[in-house]
Amino acid sequence: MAVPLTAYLVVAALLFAIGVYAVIAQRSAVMILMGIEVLLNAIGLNLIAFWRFVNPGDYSAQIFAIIIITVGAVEMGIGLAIMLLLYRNRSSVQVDDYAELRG
Amino acid sequence: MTAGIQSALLLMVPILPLATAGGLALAGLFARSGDGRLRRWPGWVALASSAFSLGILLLLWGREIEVSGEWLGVSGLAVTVALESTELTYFLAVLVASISTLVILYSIKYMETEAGVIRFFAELALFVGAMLALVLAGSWIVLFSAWEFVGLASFLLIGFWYREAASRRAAQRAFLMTRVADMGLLLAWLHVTMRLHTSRIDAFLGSLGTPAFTEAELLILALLFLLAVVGKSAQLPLTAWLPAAMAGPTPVSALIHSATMVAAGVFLLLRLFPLYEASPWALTLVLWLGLAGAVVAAIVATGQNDLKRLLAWSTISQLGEMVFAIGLGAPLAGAYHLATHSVFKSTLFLTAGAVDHGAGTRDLSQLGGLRRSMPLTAAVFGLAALALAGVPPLSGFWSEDLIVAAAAAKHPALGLVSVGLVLLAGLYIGRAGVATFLGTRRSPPPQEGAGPKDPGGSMMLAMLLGGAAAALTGLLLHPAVEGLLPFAKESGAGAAWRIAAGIAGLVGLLAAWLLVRSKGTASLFEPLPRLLERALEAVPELGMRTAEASSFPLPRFEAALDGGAQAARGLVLALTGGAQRSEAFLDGVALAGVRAVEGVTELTERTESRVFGRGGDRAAELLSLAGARLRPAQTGRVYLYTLGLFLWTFGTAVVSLLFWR
Amino acid sequence: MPSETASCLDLWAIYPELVLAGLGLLLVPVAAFTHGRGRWRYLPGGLAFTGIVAALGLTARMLDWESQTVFCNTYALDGFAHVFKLLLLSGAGIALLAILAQFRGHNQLAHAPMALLFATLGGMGLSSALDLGLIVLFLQMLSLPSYVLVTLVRTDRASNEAVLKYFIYAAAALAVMAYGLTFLYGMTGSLELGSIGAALAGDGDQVWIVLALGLILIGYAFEMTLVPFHFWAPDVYSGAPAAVSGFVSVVPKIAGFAGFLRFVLYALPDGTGGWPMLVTLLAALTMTAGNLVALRQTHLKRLLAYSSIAQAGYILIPVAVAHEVAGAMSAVGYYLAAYLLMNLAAFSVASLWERTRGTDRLASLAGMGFRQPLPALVLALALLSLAGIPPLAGFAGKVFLLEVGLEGDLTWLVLLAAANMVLALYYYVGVIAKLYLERPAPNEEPAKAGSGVLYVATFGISTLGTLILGVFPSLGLQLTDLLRRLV
Amino acid sequence: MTGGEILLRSVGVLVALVLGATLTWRLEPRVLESAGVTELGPAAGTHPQGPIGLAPNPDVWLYPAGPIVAVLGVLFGAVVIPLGPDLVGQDLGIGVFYFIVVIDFVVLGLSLGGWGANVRNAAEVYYRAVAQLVSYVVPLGLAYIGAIMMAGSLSTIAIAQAQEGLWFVVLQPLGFALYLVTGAMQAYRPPFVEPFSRHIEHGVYGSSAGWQALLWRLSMSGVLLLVAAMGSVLYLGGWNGPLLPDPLWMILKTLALMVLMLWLGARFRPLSTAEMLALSWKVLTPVGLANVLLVGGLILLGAGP
Amino acid sequence: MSLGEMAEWFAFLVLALISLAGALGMATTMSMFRSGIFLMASFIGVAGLFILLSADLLGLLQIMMYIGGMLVMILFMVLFSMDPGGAMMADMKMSLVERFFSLGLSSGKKDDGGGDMEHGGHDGGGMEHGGDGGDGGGMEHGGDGGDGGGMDMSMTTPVKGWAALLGLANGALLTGLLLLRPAWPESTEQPNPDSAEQIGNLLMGKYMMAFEGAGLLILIGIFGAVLIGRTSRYPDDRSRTAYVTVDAPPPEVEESAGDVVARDSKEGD
Amino acid sequence: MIPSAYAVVGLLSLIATAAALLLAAVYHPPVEVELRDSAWAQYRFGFPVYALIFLSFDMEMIFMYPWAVVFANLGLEAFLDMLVFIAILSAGITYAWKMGGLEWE
Repeated sequence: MAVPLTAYLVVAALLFAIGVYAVIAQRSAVMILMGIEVLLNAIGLNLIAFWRFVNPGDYSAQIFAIIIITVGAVEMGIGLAIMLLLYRNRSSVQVDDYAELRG
Repeated sequence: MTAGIQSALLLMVPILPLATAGGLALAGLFARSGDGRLRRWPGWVALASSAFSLGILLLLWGREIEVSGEWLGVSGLAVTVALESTELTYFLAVLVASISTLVILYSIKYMETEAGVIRFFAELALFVGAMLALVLAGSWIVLFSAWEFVGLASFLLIGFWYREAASRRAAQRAFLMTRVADMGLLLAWLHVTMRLHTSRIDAFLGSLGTPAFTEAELLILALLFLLAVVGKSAQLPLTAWLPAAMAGPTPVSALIHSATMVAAGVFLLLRLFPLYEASPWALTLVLWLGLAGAVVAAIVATGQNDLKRLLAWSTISQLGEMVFAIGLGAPLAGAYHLATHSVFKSTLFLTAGAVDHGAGTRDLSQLGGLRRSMPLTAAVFGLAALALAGVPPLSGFWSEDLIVAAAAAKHPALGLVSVGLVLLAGLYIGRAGVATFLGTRRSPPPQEGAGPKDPGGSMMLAMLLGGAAAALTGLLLHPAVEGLLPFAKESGAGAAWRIAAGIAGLVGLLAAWLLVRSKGTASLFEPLPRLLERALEAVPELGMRTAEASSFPLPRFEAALDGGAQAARGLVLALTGGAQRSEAFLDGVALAGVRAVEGVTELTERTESRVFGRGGDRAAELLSLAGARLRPAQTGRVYLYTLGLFLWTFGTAVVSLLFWR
Repeated sequence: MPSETASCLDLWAIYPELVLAGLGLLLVPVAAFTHGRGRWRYLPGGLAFTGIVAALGLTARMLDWESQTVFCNTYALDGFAHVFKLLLLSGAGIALLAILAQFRGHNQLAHAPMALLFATLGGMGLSSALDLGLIVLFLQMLSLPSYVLVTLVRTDRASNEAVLKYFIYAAAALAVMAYGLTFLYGMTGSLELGSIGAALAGDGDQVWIVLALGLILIGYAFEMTLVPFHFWAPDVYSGAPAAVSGFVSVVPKIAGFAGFLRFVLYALPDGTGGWPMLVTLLAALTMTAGNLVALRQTHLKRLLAYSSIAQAGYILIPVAVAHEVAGAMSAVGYYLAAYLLMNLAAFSVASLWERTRGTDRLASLAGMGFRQPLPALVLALALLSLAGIPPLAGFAGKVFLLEVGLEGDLTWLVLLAAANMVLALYYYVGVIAKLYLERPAPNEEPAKAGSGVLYVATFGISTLGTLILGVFPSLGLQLTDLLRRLV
Repeated sequence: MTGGEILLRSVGVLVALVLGATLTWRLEPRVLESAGVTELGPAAGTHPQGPIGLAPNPDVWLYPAGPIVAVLGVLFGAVVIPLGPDLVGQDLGIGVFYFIVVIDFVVLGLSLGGWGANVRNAAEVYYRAVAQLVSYVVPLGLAYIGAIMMAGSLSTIAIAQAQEGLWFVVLQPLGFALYLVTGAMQAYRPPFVEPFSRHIEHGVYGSSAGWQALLWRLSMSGVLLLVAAMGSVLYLGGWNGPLLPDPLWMILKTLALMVLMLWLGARFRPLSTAEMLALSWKVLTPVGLANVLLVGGLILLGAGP
Repeated sequence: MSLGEMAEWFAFLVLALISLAGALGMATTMSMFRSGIFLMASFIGVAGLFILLSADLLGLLQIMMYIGGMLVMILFMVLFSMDPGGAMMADMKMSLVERFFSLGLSSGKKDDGGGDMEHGGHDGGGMEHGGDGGDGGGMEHGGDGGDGGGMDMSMTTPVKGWAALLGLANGALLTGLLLLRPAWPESTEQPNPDSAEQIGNLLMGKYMMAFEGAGLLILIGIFGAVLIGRTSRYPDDRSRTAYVTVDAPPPEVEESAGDVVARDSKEGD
Repeated sequence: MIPSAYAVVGLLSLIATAAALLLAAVYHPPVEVELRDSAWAQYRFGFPVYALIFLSFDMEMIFMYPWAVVFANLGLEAFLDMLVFIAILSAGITYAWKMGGLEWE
């Protein structure tokens, strides 16, 4: 393996950072959901990189990665359903339109 | 009587009223109030339960009984539930039971026109049961639970007239302020239990001689317990709730705020006296705390115009005296005074209630001349007042005598102060009595035709019993008291002190009579009483408002200095000009008073507007201000929530760098 | 270590979970068929309740089983797991009754039970899972159905907002947590908590352990509603239907504690990474902030939300010393049991109020003690228990917590907790005073007819439980003492 | 593998695809027209059409990317189609899975090109193509799974080899039928031609010209070819057959399957998107699940290799 | 460095670039559609990295999941967004990154001037899209003079600056730690090439629980999505007949009787 | 080795695509152009619930591939697993169907 583990981890860390930005800075709930998917993606990359370099004999990490992808998919399904409901009720999925509960 | 029957009987003592409370509460769910014929039965039921408890206690005279069972025992920790009837606890239980019986008897008549009688008596019975459990408690867990229940019942009772805002506020305040102090008790007993792995109180007392606890630990424990005492017995600085609690019905005041609940603090001190003996620092603190409380409250009492508030401050003062006595190392005197005070003070409250009922007001400036229309009430009041003033041979004399003796033995100055306290007691109670019953009526009766008259029925009966007790307890008990209580008798002081104490009360009464005759019901030591009262009420907010408070003294000092100068001028004039100039002297004194009052008025106004104007409970206000500062953090904007979340991740990463090595 | 063979299929070990899963699976089509069909809508609820009771029975039967791991070391079968499962199941059962009561006659009545079942299943899994993958899976299984429950009233503005916030916050928290978990894997090459702990205890790299701990904590702290990860909780609790808030405030929180304890005790044994200190700080922060903010609330559900945040702070005291004080675990368990009962009692009263009055404003509670004595009594008892007044369960629970704290030398935290308990009394007593010491609004219509048998059952179970647990704590303690049995 | 060999193979794949696509392009309209179909679908690209519609502001990144991505998908897919035991672009261990994944690039391409064009008719393609994706992926996957279960492998070569004795179509007629229907969906062939409907001016065709149009046609013909080829690998035994050489068998089967699909599709009126979705979720998916069960049962009983 | 290693580095760099640029593009472009496509690109890039790490099944699985997922997600984004193509936003002032990822988007006004869509509120290019400084403010789009269209069109929250800062800080710190303090015990073992079978065996064996649990999780997903997302009888539907735009918001959803529990409106205080 | 196999695939396809592009680039037929309105706007589509359950189903399918590979080796145990799995899938479909999720809006 010519490319070291650290290189992959750095890519994952940068993905994570971008996800952080998207989750906080995006106004539309769908975009926030995308940001969360980026975060999950960073996790997957981290996992697979560790798997390949630390313990490639045991495929358990790939199961973990599959679980992460599943989590992402299901979150996407439920999240979009929630947003659809919100949109049907209030014609908006901008998160700052939903700030009545506070204090 | 076998041991089993004895235990069962002892258990019955607190359980009987508690069960009655439960039954009445259930009945209250179904019975609707307003049925005239059935109005009185709850009272009789409650009376019966209380009387039964008293009867059982009397049946158990002179027996040391203990009931205990393991509540839970896990991982080396044995938490037991225990009741025990030893000398001290038996003595107090009898006291509590008898006063309760008296007060319930009184309430049957007193409350007959009120709505919600069932609720009232259920709460009263709950209180009595909890109080009995409290004094009989043999383990911390029972003690604490009963302690809390007493607080809860008093919360309900003070708030009985829940439709009045003052009542509600007073109830909440009483509960909360006493509960603040309870935390001291909780922490202390938790610590003890954790250390000894048992929750028996006598195990703790027994361990005091052993090295189970270090000296510092003992001091901390003593202070924690003292915190509980201060809260429950309304000692400095947590006095504010007691006068406010007078918003409740009079029997409640009589029961809770004179004889029983507030005495629980003193009881705790007595129960744990060995701890304080083992921790001299704490004992000294107890002494000074009690003394300060007694003096301050007595002074405040002289300025009160509301009869019940006056009695409330008097109670604080008397409790202070008890604490003082214990601080002196004379628990016998304290305990004795606790007993006599319970009797005469509850009698005083009962008569105050009768006055309120009869005359429709408790304001001293509107009362007067009631001796003609309410002769029996006046007589009972007089008897109890004389007892309070320590006039021999009434009950108060015997116990106050002991206190004075103990104080004098400690230091003559302390003796003087305690004599002064008796004097003050005579002064304020005399003022109250004179203003209420002597002279002429200052304001017309509320309704034509229905002038004030002595109450009838159970109220009168209870008052008469109380009066008799107030007169006789001391006399009857005095020979037996040393046998009844587990404390050694203190070395007596000289006869001079005893005589001084006996005379001081009379002097106070006389002075009060003279003063009321000449000046009416004007407050005596103004501005001091009102100032002190305000200050004490402000205590919970002291920390927050120190800065503001620091600006207060200025105008007051100016005014007082100004008035003082006038007085001095008058004095000089009086001394030089003879009798005819004495008028000018009095003018000067009056002017000084006026100036001081002006200053204080300004001060209190500012205090009112700045400190109390916000309404609500002060301490809660202070804390909820902090809450209000925190609330904006909950912005409702989800992007800020996630921002916070990721700030944490960043923070974690930064913190992890600290572990770099 | 057994390898990937058929021996991993230890189905006997998960009968309670199987019952719930099977029932949930069955209920999904059943709910669809009973949707909008009058009385048939009760069928899923009834089945689910039966299932929960059956699972309770099955779990109780396992209590004295030997501690062991099943499914090739990925799933623990020990006292810790059993006790937490019992707690979760009882919480779910009571909450189910409350939800059914609140949604009586509502179409969603048919669908709520299985969401609840699945969430409970997630919680149960979390209390047993020993594998990082399973932990993430079960955490998600806990959250997803909760979203569904929160938005049961689909057209409600507050519910909509609540579910949006809940979703975003939960998803972000889970993602961050999983990111942290990957580093644990990277450091040890294993997904099993036990081997991670073994590898980290000796010479783990402190920097990465601390970093991973900080990230992982978020996922659990979010479920436990610890400050500063509590932001979602007040909004969600006040936006969701009250009965659902009761569920969300109990089951995920208990599961969070179960998961967190299992995680730190296994993967970071003996306080590796300094988690006890971190937990101590969070405890102080949580109880103080929760109580302070609760003082200023004007709505019952929101007040209860902050109160439950503060309660989580108290429970953290024994968690912080769980690795060194013997009685800590049973204190956690006991308090959680007490919390479960009293919180559900309070929320189900709020639910009744929401159903009959359509509001949870504190002002609307004035005089409730005279108009509706039973619910008012239940609420008062629950609040007194939360405040720690003897002889209710909350009192005994607090005693154990403080005692454990003292034993673990966390005196300052215990003092702070005591101060907080006093502080908390202000708002609890404020509500009780409203119930009993204030007159009802003058022009208020009389209360609607009886609260219904489901509500009475909810009230009865939770209140009696609070009383019994408080008066006879040894019953609870004997059970929660089993928490110390870890594989 | 040397660079030369890779080059050779790539040329091979390209040539095979272009030839096949051209053949398809010629063949398809005739089959359809002979069956009397009016909605030609992607085959409409062979007919002259009116002026193309362009927006003033297409997305300059996405619009041209569309056909390239689609062609890329087809080329990626073509790599794993075996013409013989050794005659394959590259045998990946998980070839079938790879194929089903990369063919989705065609949908992606359609979406990019359609949306990027910023014209009503083209943008509509995006919605319809996604609806088609939503319809076919699950039942198509289920149809694949039947064959995978029997072969016990995801490799195209292994699957074809597993059918040396008996073609899977015999054991799994239900699966084969499922494949025929879902394959037509995947290839946008009748009766599932909504994304290329006349009402929207043949979708992306109506807004692309020049090299883009050419690539669209290449990819759309290629996708039909690949679907048919994969069908013959999965169910018709791939290159297996008596007498004739392997590649010829494969080509014959592919063409036959293609004609069969087109001919069958021509029997039905074009389905609307709604009908297609309902068909897929209410009929095909349950059938697919039943098929998986059936195949599982068969394997347990010892059928298959 | 051998040819193989160079190829590996090359592939890694290209794929990493795709992943990162895709993610960045997702977060910054003005076009909702592009946003989804960029994210898909990012996922495909990461999938490529997976394959480079020998986890081919997982990589392909990721591609399959996210092509479908993202295309569907874009459907919803287009539904929810005022300006899914980014044509209007493209005229706003943007930061450098945003401008780069929004290249080639325009409203097309300069060409035809035939004002097909009039969106009020932007007079003379006064719209400013976000401030890229750390001030966290500057979200005034269109001012208050807009008529109906004067609503806040911004795609980002007021804390965008902080978000960028925080993202950068997080990324930098993590990167630094990863570079300077590797704590990973690397092994030289080679993975088994038949990943499908390995994963299948694990799923059937050790991770049975995860397998069925994930199945249940997905069932919850379906159940929740249907329960939350289902319609309650739209009065009618225009999307088939008028197949392009629906400017007005969809009509209020009527819930069936008894579907509403009365609630009070929360007043914030 | 897995990466190298895919490297071959990638190279193959890229070369082929490049060739295809080159081929196409020389193709320049005459074009008639009509200018249309911009089409980017909010758009309501008729299959939101289909799309949502598709997301979940897609994931479910992914679990089936590795399972299908090992099915023949494991036999009955795998069959039971699959039964459970198919039950889960069917429950999902039934639910969606009965609840009106499988309808065009």
